[in-house]
Amino acid sequence: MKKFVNDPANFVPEFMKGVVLANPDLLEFVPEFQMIKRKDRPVADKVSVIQGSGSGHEPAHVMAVGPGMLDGACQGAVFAAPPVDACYETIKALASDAGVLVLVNNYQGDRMAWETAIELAEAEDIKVKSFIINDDVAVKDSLYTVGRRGVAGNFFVIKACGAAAAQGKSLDEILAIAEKVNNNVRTMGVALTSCIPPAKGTTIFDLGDDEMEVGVGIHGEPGRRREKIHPANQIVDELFDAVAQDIPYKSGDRVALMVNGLGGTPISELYVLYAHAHERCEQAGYTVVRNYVGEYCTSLEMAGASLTLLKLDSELEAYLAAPAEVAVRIF
Amino acid sequence: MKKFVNDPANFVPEFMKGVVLANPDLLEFVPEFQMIKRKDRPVADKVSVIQGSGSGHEPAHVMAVGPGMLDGACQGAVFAAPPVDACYETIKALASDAGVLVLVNNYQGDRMAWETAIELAEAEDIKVKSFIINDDVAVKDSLYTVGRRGVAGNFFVIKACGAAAAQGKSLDEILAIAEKVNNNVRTMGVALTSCIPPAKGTTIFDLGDDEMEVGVGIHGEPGRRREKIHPANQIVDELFDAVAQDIPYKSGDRVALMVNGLGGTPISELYVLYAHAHERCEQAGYTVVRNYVGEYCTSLEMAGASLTLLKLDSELEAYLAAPAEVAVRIF
Amino acid sequence: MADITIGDVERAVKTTATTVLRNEHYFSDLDGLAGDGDFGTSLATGFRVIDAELPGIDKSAIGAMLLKISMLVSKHVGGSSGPIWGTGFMKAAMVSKGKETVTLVELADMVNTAVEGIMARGGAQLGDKTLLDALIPVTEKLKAHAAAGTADLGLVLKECADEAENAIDATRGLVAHRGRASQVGDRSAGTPDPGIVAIATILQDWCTEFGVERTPTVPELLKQTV
Amino acid sequence: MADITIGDVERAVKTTATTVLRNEHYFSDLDGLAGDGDFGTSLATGFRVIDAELPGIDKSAIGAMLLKISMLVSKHVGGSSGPIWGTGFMKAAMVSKGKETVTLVELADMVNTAVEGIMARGGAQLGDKTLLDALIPVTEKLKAHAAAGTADLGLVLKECADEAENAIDATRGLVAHRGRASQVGDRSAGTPDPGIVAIATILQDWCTEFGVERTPTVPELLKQTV
Ligand SMILES: Nc1ncnc2c1ncn2[C@@H]1O[C@H](COP(=O)(O)OP(=O)(O)O)[C@@H](O)[C@H]1O
Ligand SMILES: Nc1ncnc2c1ncn2[C@@H]1O[C@H](COP(=O)(O)OP(=O)(O)O)[C@@H](O)[C@H]1O
Ligand SMILES: [Mg+2]
Ligand SMILES: [Mg+2]
Ligand SMILES: [Mg+2]
Ligand SMILES: [Mg+2]
Repeated sequence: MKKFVNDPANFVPEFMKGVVLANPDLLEFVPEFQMIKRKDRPVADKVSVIQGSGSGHEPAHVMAVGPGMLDGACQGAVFAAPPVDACYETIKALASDAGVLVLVNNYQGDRMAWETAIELAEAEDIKVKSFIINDDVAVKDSLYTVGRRGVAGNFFVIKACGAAAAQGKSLDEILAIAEKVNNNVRTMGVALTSCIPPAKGTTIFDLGDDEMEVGVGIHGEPGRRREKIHPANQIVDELFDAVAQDIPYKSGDRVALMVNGLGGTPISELYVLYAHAHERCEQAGYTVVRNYVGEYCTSLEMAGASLTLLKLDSELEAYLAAPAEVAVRIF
Repeated sequence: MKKFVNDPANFVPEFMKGVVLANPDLLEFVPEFQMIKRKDRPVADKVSVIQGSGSGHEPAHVMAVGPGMLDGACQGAVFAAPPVDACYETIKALASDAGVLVLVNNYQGDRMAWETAIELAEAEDIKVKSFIINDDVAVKDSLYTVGRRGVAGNFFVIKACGAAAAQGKSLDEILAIAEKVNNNVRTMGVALTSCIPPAKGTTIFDLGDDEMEVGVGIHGEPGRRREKIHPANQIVDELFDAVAQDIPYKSGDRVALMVNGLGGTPISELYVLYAHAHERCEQAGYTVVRNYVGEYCTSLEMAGASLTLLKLDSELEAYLAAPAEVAVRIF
Repeated sequence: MADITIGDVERAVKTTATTVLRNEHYFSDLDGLAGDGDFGTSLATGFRVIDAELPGIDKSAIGAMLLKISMLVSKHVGGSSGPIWGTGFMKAAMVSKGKETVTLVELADMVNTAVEGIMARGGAQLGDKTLLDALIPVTEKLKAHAAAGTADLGLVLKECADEAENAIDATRGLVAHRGRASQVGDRSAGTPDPGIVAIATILQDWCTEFGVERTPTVPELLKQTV
Repeated sequence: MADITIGDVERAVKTTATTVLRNEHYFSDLDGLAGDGDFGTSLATGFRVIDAELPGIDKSAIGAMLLKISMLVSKHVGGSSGPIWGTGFMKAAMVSKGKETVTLVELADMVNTAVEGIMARGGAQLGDKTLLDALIPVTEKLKAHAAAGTADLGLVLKECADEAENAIDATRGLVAHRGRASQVGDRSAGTPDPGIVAIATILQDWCTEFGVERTPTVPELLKQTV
């Protein structure tokens, strides 16, 4: 296991400590519940936007706390939804008169933990609603499953809801924005390697030296199929077609285009993918109004990438353009 | 070779194309010389700050072009200094009455290419000076070698010089700032894995499953020694001691602290390192005024990290705090 | 017919903790086949605390003890397992409130209430390839013995363990319809569900703990290192 | 004594291109031992263009041809090799300006001027473990034959190739003092310098091309696949 870790059991609280030491003015850390929150939130007249999920997807979710983004987030162990108590305490810590919006990625564990926590919070008259994000087109949606997974599209839901909350929108208005983003965002990813959860110490799956997993989940879940590695542009074509045909997007659409690294892929390779994805948008008649190339939702050190398209309207464009700040910065 | 590439020979121009497609308003791409420049530079009364080195270190160097940072940069193949012509054309493209400052990382290839290019430019009466950055403490400086390598400290030199140039400082003033930063910045890195240059198709070196290379170079050059992997905090101690004792920094110093990922290390692990590095600063009596956790100078997909300390004064603090923008963004 | 005492329940909980801690890596590996490889660690994190705190827990009644255990699960167990196991313990606690012993009929009611709570929480049914595919047949077996007034609790335990173990092979070929494994489509077919394996292993270890002879046959139970 | 014609120089350049392209990966692998593994690719990128453009290049004089080659190197070769090889060709071009043939004395002057240019450009000396450790003895040998008026150019070439090949073993144990390899401290000792290997290989291939019999002995030259 080639990792920077001390005791693997302390991996998550240790990196959270680093995040808060790096952002002393902005953030506050509650180790007992593996929660990070803005120091200056909650405030009574603003909706708090929160989230909580397994760790290992950094900068999602706790590193996405900041002005114009999340007000607080808790996390479980690597790839495990947070315990119910952590979710409940996060709601309580960010409770405001305007209400709390919980953005939940569509995994059984996250859903159950938050549902339970919300029941507990509502019993204490806290105003709280939740929204389920499910942008991954890799696995067909079906009545007989938990449904599509929530992956990198989560960033756009947070960004838009965070901007709306900062502008003082109501809980119901922000819920409608979450729904609009989620209805218009689609993602699919591909893995070239597995990752190694520190506590497990071994890979989650094993790919041959010339294989890739198309439609991989951000926890290393199998995707649509395993294939021989293709040239970068062909991989983009496969992801792009799957994503673009899902809604489907139409010529004339204004879109945001994201190429998200899964953790172990260098930024140079992400821009190789971006170049072709951008060309594919142009060929399809979509105008790329905003673009995002980097790491937004990862799977530890997994080599791989996902492609996300979000169809925009003027409201969403404005929310994406609004100022925001997160725990991870360049300058 | 598990990478997103098409023809390896086109890897560098393809990712540069992606960078410029992602920043259409800000940047302009000259494929013939693998150069990227700000569209709105040069201007006559501002010094242009430029750089050019091997590629494979992204976001250094071409992705560091933007307001308050570099005005232009060219790059060679992966890990190879740019050809002389590319350097010469980059100077010419950014030539301004106020002058051009070339920030050169201390590698023989970069130095020779820029020296030759500067001679050619001076013959055409272009006002141009260069400065050599050498912050890597891994290998002892000596009269009998090319000297210390330039690594992640480069970011701070660019940031300070870019800010000074934006404020209209003269070429000599900016040169003095570069020197001040370089005199006060020190770095050392460690690799857990090698990287694979696309054109080579194989690793540059091979480490055992339980080994790390302490003091590695950003091109995979051997470092101080090869050791068994240690717990994260012990690795930080080793890097911190090497860096802190080099100048040496003193209790009461105000510092910028950077934990830089080498490309394949997830951000969560970087924050584990940061947490302990921050504690070490506190124990030593250094106040961490600014911190940087992320990827600033990488080695393709190498798993590893470097630690950089920069001793600040009020002038440098102000330059680091000045607004800036680069080709890679979060929002 | 002998009642089940709070001491029996405590021994069962203690044995469960031992089972979970011993199989931490194995359960995670099983979860890695079609899930995300955290099942063993998530359970072990909670049961490590339960194991440590069990001696000091309020043992005035079975309900009080199980409620405290459910609270420890809610605080320390993440993943789907947190709400599922937390709900299970909490529901069982509600129908054993104030009781120092329970009859087989009451035990069947506790397990049945727990199973109904888990179904309500996660929306899974029999055949969705979750631990309910082990727990539901176990409940049915318990109810049948309770109705028949079976006196030999050892026999009851053995037959419950049989039901749980049978569920491993019976569901192996199914496609998961709930949990993370359901999000990988057909690719969950052919792998055992780790939750079902865990239930079967726990019941097998209860047999050993309570001196009930039983030899497992399914590879997942045989291959465990003790 | 026969002069060296522009045709000879063209053949030598063409052969050099073939050598460099054939050894692209091998030279990079050698550079990976103590350097950064790009030497072969950097040279090959330039010589691929030179190879393609050679037929069309201005061949009115040796100097004009070499100047054009130096320009192609400056445009296409990155790394340290760009300035080093570019300077070498440029300096050799300056002293062969307007000449369609050169004598051995003039050839020795061309090589000597190139070597001095490379030393000025990169600051390396004999013994710093760079390609100069091959080129300087070759130059000395050339000068000696020129002074002695040796008529057998094949013998001169063979002895130059001997000098270059000897440099591989003579410098193997040294610590590099210039180039990237100098930045790894003592760890460059024990590995051959790729630049020296390249010069020795080129001279060996010139021997073959010009029909001079010579058998290499150093492993780096023997192990090359043709
Ligand atoms: N809706 C559900 N109802 C009951 N049991 C479930 C449900 N979803 C999953 N499980 C059980 O939980 C186990 C996985 O637990 P765990 O790994 O903690 O969850 P996660 O999928 O969140 O990582 C599965 O093997 C299955 O038996
Ligand atoms: N200062 C120098 N003078 C002459 N030759 C040099 C010098 N530095 C390096 N070399 C030669 O160049 C070779 C390395 O070339 P290359 O790999 O292109 O350079 P880089 O170190 O920039 O990657 C070395 O093997 C050495 O023979
Ligand atoms: Mg999980
Ligand atoms: Mg190089
Ligand atoms: Mg799981
Ligand atoms: Mg090299």
